[in-house]
Amino acid sequence: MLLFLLLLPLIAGGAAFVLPQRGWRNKVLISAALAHCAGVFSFWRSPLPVSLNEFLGLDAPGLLVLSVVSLLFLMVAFYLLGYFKDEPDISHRIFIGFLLLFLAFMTLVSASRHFGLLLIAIEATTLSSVPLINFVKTKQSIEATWKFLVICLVGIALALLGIYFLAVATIGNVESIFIDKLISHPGQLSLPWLKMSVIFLLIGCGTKMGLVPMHTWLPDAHSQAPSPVSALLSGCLLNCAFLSVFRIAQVAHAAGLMPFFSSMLIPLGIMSMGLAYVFILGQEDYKRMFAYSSVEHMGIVAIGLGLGGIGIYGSLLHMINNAFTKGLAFLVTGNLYQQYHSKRAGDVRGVLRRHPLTGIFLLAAFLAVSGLPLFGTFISELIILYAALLGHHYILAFFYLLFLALIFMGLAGIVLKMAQAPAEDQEAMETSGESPSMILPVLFLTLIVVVLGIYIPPILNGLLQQCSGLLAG
Amino acid sequence: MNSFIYHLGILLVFPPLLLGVIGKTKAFFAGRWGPPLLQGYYDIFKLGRKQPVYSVTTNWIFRMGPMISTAAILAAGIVLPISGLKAPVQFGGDMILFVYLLALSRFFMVLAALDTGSSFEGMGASREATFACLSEITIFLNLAILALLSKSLSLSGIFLGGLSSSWGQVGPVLILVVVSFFLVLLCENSRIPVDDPETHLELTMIHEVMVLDHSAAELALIVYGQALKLFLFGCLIVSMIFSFKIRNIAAEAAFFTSGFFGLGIAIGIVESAMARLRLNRVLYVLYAAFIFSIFAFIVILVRGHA
Amino acid sequence: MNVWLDAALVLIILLALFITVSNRLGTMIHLFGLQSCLLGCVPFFIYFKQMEFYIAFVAGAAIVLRGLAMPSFLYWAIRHVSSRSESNPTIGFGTTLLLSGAAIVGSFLLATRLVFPVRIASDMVVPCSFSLIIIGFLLLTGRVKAIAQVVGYLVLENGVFLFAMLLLKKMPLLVEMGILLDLFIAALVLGIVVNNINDEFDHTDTLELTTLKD
Amino acid sequence: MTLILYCLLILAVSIPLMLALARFKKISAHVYLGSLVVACALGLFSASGVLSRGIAPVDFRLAGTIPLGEFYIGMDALSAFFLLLFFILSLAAGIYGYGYMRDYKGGRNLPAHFSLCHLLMIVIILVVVAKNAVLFLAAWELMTLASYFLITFYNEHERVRKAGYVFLIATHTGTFCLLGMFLLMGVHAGSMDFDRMAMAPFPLGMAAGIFVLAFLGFGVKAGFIPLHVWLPHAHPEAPTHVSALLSGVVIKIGIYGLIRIMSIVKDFPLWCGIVLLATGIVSGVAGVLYALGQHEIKKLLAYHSIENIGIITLGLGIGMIGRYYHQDTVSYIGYAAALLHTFNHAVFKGLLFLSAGTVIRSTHTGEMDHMGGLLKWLPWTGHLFLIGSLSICGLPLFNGFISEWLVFRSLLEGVFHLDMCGIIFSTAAIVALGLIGGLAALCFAKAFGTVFLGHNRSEHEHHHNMEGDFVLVAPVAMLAALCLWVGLFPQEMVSYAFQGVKSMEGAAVPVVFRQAILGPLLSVTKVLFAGIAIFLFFALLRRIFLGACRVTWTETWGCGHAYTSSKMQYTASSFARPVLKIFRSVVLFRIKSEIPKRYFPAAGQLNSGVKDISEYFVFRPVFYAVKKVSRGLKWIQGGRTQSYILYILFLLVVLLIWKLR
Repeated sequence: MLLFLLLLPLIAGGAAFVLPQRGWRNKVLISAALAHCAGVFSFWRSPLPVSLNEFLGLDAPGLLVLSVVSLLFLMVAFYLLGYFKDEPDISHRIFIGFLLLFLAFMTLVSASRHFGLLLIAIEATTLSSVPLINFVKTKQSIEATWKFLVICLVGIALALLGIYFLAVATIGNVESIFIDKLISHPGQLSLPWLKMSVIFLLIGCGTKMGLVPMHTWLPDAHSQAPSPVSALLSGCLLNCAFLSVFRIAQVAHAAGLMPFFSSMLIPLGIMSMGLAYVFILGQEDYKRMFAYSSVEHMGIVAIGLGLGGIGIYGSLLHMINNAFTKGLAFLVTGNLYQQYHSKRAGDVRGVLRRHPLTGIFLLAAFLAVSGLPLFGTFISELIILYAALLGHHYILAFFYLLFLALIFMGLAGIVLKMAQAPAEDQEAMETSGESPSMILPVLFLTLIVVVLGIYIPPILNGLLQQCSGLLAG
Repeated sequence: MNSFIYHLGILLVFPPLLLGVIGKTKAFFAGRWGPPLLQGYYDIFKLGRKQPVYSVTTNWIFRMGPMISTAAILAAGIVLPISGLKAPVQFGGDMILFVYLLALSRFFMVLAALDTGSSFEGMGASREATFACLSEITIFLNLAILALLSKSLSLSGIFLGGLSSSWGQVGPVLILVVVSFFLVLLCENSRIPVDDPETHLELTMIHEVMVLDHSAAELALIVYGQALKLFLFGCLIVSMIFSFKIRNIAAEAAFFTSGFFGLGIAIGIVESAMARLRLNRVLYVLYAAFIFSIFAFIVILVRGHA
Repeated sequence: MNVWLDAALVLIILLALFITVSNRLGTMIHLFGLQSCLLGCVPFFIYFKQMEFYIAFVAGAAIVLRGLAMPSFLYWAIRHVSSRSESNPTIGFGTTLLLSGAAIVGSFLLATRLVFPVRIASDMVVPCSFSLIIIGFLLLTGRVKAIAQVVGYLVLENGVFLFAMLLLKKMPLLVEMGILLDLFIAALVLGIVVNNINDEFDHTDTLELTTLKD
Repeated sequence: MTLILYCLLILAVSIPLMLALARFKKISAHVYLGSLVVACALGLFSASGVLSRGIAPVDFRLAGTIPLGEFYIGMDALSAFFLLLFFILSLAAGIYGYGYMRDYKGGRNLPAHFSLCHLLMIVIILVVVAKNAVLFLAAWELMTLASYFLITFYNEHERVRKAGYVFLIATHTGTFCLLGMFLLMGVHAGSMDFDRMAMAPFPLGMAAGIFVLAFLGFGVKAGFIPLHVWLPHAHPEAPTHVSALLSGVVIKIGIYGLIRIMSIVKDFPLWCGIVLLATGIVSGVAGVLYALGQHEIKKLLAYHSIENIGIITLGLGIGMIGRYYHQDTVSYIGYAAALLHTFNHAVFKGLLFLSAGTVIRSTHTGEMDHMGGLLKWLPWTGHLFLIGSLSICGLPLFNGFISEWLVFRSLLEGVFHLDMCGIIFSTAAIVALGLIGGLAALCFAKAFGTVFLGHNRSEHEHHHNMEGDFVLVAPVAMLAALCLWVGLFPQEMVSYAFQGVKSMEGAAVPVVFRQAILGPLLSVTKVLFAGIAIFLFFALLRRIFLGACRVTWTETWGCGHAYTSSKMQYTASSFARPVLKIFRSVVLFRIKSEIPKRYFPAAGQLNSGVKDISEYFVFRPVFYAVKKVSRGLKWIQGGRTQSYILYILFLLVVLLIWKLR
């Protein structure tokens, strides 16, 4: 089954490259996404971890990330049906093909049980997302792609070095750097090398995850990519990176280095939140605004992981919530871009009046991103704060709340104006209809986030407990 | 029920007499014979019989204002003991009702003035209300001091015995309070040096300009109400001074009457001796009153509140 | 054999220093190719005694992919570039050189604090790899031509690769090859993007690539 | 409890129903009205049942669906008390809103507006009955949100959006304080249930922390000075019935929260009470002074809300001080006073806002200096406004007096029973309350006088029958009747307030205290009836005197000046000027004028106004600082890849040095 999940998008991607007609490619995309999703959710019933061989297997965090990825991908796939209209055939072909490859590599990230493989997969996601980001091929998008590529590659190179350090640390004890083996043989690793390795891996994976100060590629790439791709980057790719950070945490935890790891993770997290405030306030580009909010949320997730205990539960929950929230937010920006043809927030006015549905979803996205109640983000942010107070991190809690408040201030100032302010030229712009294929996925994402805000299904709860159990004790 | 009637009777009958006393004193200082002692009553009856003139701008508030106002003052009198005469209604916190009933009365006078739409009356109303704010806080502070000294929350409790021992212990403080009350009395009842009840020169006036348009029965009621208010404030002061308890009703009445005459004469002397203050200096009178009572308060606190 | 190994390592470092001071893009690519070839030979020196087939395979692949394919591909990427020299770097050539020297000293100091768990062929491998990494960073931050930055990145990668040489036995072949391939594709993609930049902007000066900012 | 659940259910069901029927405006509006009335009736019945019987119904709990939080509600007397005032006011405001919005022609979706009204009701009910902190927080935040969208109904105006934004930011920041506070309590008590929290002992240090957070968090909502910045902006811009709800209920929920915390964390340090008392003094006095400086009627009312919150806080503060000294007389009466004033304020402020709404509806302006003489055109509204004015000034006969009397009484008890520090603060509070009373009277004399009395100051002709029909008058009249009822027969409401205190203290209020309060109140009633009798006597006298006379009707006497224009009347600004001049340094009262010069003067102009100190000297600088920091750090994302890579290297070096020293 796992192999099927890995191969399906690969094959479908290959097919998309060769299929001549756009309709067929769309069908391939949708059916692959559906099948992938169905396959992933079939694992929810089976006891974890599932392992295929030494290299491949699914444990609870892996399954969690994979499910989020798969579901969000499905939504984006549906969304894409209405998104593309008149771009050249060749770019459609490349786009769909790489999209499926991207899915394949993300599946590999969640399923790899070897650090080397994990890193290969992460690098592959980076590379396969390049054509997606550079889809429109304007000057800006090339610039964004360049930055994305250089910074992420440097990050991954450092992570690679971290892996070699890890391997050095295992010399003489553990056979190789299989995650399971590393965890099951604690206390036999060479500590200085392990510490080095943790530092390098954290910086490497943190780059991909968008932690400050390695986040610099993130706003550029998110704002220049087509909105559905931004949704995938923010909702899936960042989660994959987070999964790798989680893996490091697992190793660190097994070796008793969790305080060491946390003492780096938490400052990075809080810095990410602080930086997000700096750039969200007065932001002119609404996609960049949401991109910085991704930085913020990844910071929150990192803080939760660093806090440990119930914080890990909150962190994982926040990861899920953030994925869907960001998916929602970026898909809404896609709608906005199609209707206003501008990424400047100043050009977008009166959304609620002109496009009521998009307007409502824009507000929903804003509220969910800011972590207001009824949305899942509220609960997970609450849990992480609870963990902070439980650990007597009062200063952390203060800054956490301060930055959340400031970010809310920035977001509200921009989004509410977009939604409510009347347009200067009321009739100048024609109002195109809101097509169902672009509304339904958004609606569905909203529903997911809302449901997670008021009800966490027991099965998900169990999975989350299982995950946080991995770092407990 | 009887006490109710006695009380109201006193309140209805005596107040204009105080005006007469003041008038006589002022005349004495001016070297005149002056109006008769009962001039206040004559005025009220004269006004009551006159034919009213109403402005077409006005509503019922203009006509009913004086009545509500005077009724409120009279109701305030119900909780105030007069001399040894216990108030017919007394309860812990009645002092607040007393002050607020006076405020109610003022509120309706102000509204009645504004009802005419005349800028003169608006001006008077504005000034009256402004000064009232300041005098009210002094009254509250004074009452709090008295309550603190007498360990009683009702006016009857304070004045009928509660204060009797305090004169011995913190006499100077009580003098401060009396002076402060006296200044407030001058302000609240629009006496010289705060206001001149005799002239109608609009720029200098406070209360009188407020009732410019009232006539006939309403004006009579206003005049009576003013006298009543003066009487009530006089009661406060006089019963503070004669706060010791005498069993003999007659002696008490005698003390009280002489106290009242003394008060009238004091007001008369002040009015004769001083000129009317400029409007912006009126504030200083009120500030002085407030500072006197703060001073008294601090002394009491330092002395371990008796 | 240690002598040979040490000699190769010293040469590699020297080549890296040469790269830092060369202002012509072509030269940089050449020097990089040379360095990669040398690097490909390192496994033969390290595992001189316990040579195995897959080590030779990895080394050969490294020489072919990194030493030959990459430089020629980079040449392809700049085939239309008009100005082929790094004219005004953000960190001057002299400064870069001095910093590189400092980096080498620092790396050796760092390496003394990190004791390798087992005896290895030469205690110069680790500091050299660190030096290469830092020099790579310096190139990445100090150069403005896109292709110069790519070379910087590749030097950095070489540093990582050098370290990996010590662990060839530790890693499964699959992973090792995967990493190698991945890096190659990364370089490929970088080259394509440089090509794109060149097409779109008519130059490869990254200082012009600063429109996306806040 | 079931009734409340039904009430919630009705409201919740009617929201989608209204939205679904959005096409049929009439039907949808009727659904709104119907569900409102039924829900309020149910709620009133259930709340008053709890209060009169004094027994809390069984709690309702849905098993935990999210970590930390669960749907756990219960209604003790405290909740019931707040629900009582909430239902009364939302019934009145809701019906009024139905009428007020009926002739709205702005193309906005009215069913959506009404749905938001219902949503606001639901979340307020939830806040009040929540027994789980997370539920409380969620409902609290949704309350902010629903209020925001209600405030920005007229969002085509920049002004309105700005007011809404300030509201949202201020209250949301407050919510974060609450988040911190509840989690602190939850962590300490090991549970997010209020009942469990109440059982945990809180050390004084932690109690102080909780107090500070609660003060900030709830204070923003309640509008304590200097946390009130949003209030004077939001109230005037909202549709009238929303202003009434905001002022009557939403800010009271802030008070509710504070009281709830005081009932959970029993022991606070002394300074907490003093801070509360001082806040009460400052809010009360400054609130009414700022109100005096306003020319716009709804803004004036908004500042009066701050003043009344100040009075409520005085009660709470003295109660808290009393509790510290274990003087039950002081604390019980203080708390009861605060509760009762909360109720009263809701009623009369609702009354005032709704009648002000009718005034604005008929004059199309809120500027008081453009009005005048409206009592003739809007007789119902005018008289109802008068009743509201008398109530809010705390004048006898109406409800305001009763609660202010209670506050005074508790302060006087404080003078009796406390030590030196307590005496000083109680006396200061007495003086302040006296000042507040006087200034409030001045302010409402100004408001009522300029709006309803005298001549019309603008050229705009009023139309007859702008007062509207039954649905616009009846709810207001209901509130007025309530004012009078509580003012004359206060026993019922006072004992309800004591029920609230009982559930707050967790112990029965001794009968002695109750008698010490109810007895005097009976006497107050006696005096008031005597006063009414005297008034009737006077009226009779006047009738007798005037019976024979001929009454002359003429123009107002102008002291010899002939009136040329109705604009020569005293205006609201000129009326308030003397007192503002006295306090000019407190409220930054400034007059700007261009006095015409020379022989043939050109047009002159004169402006007078007050400036909100905390807004100008606290919030704007903070806001600018926040913006400045943001602008000052934008170089981080400067666009150069080189520097980006340098950041990574820098972090690497820092971490290596830091961690591997």
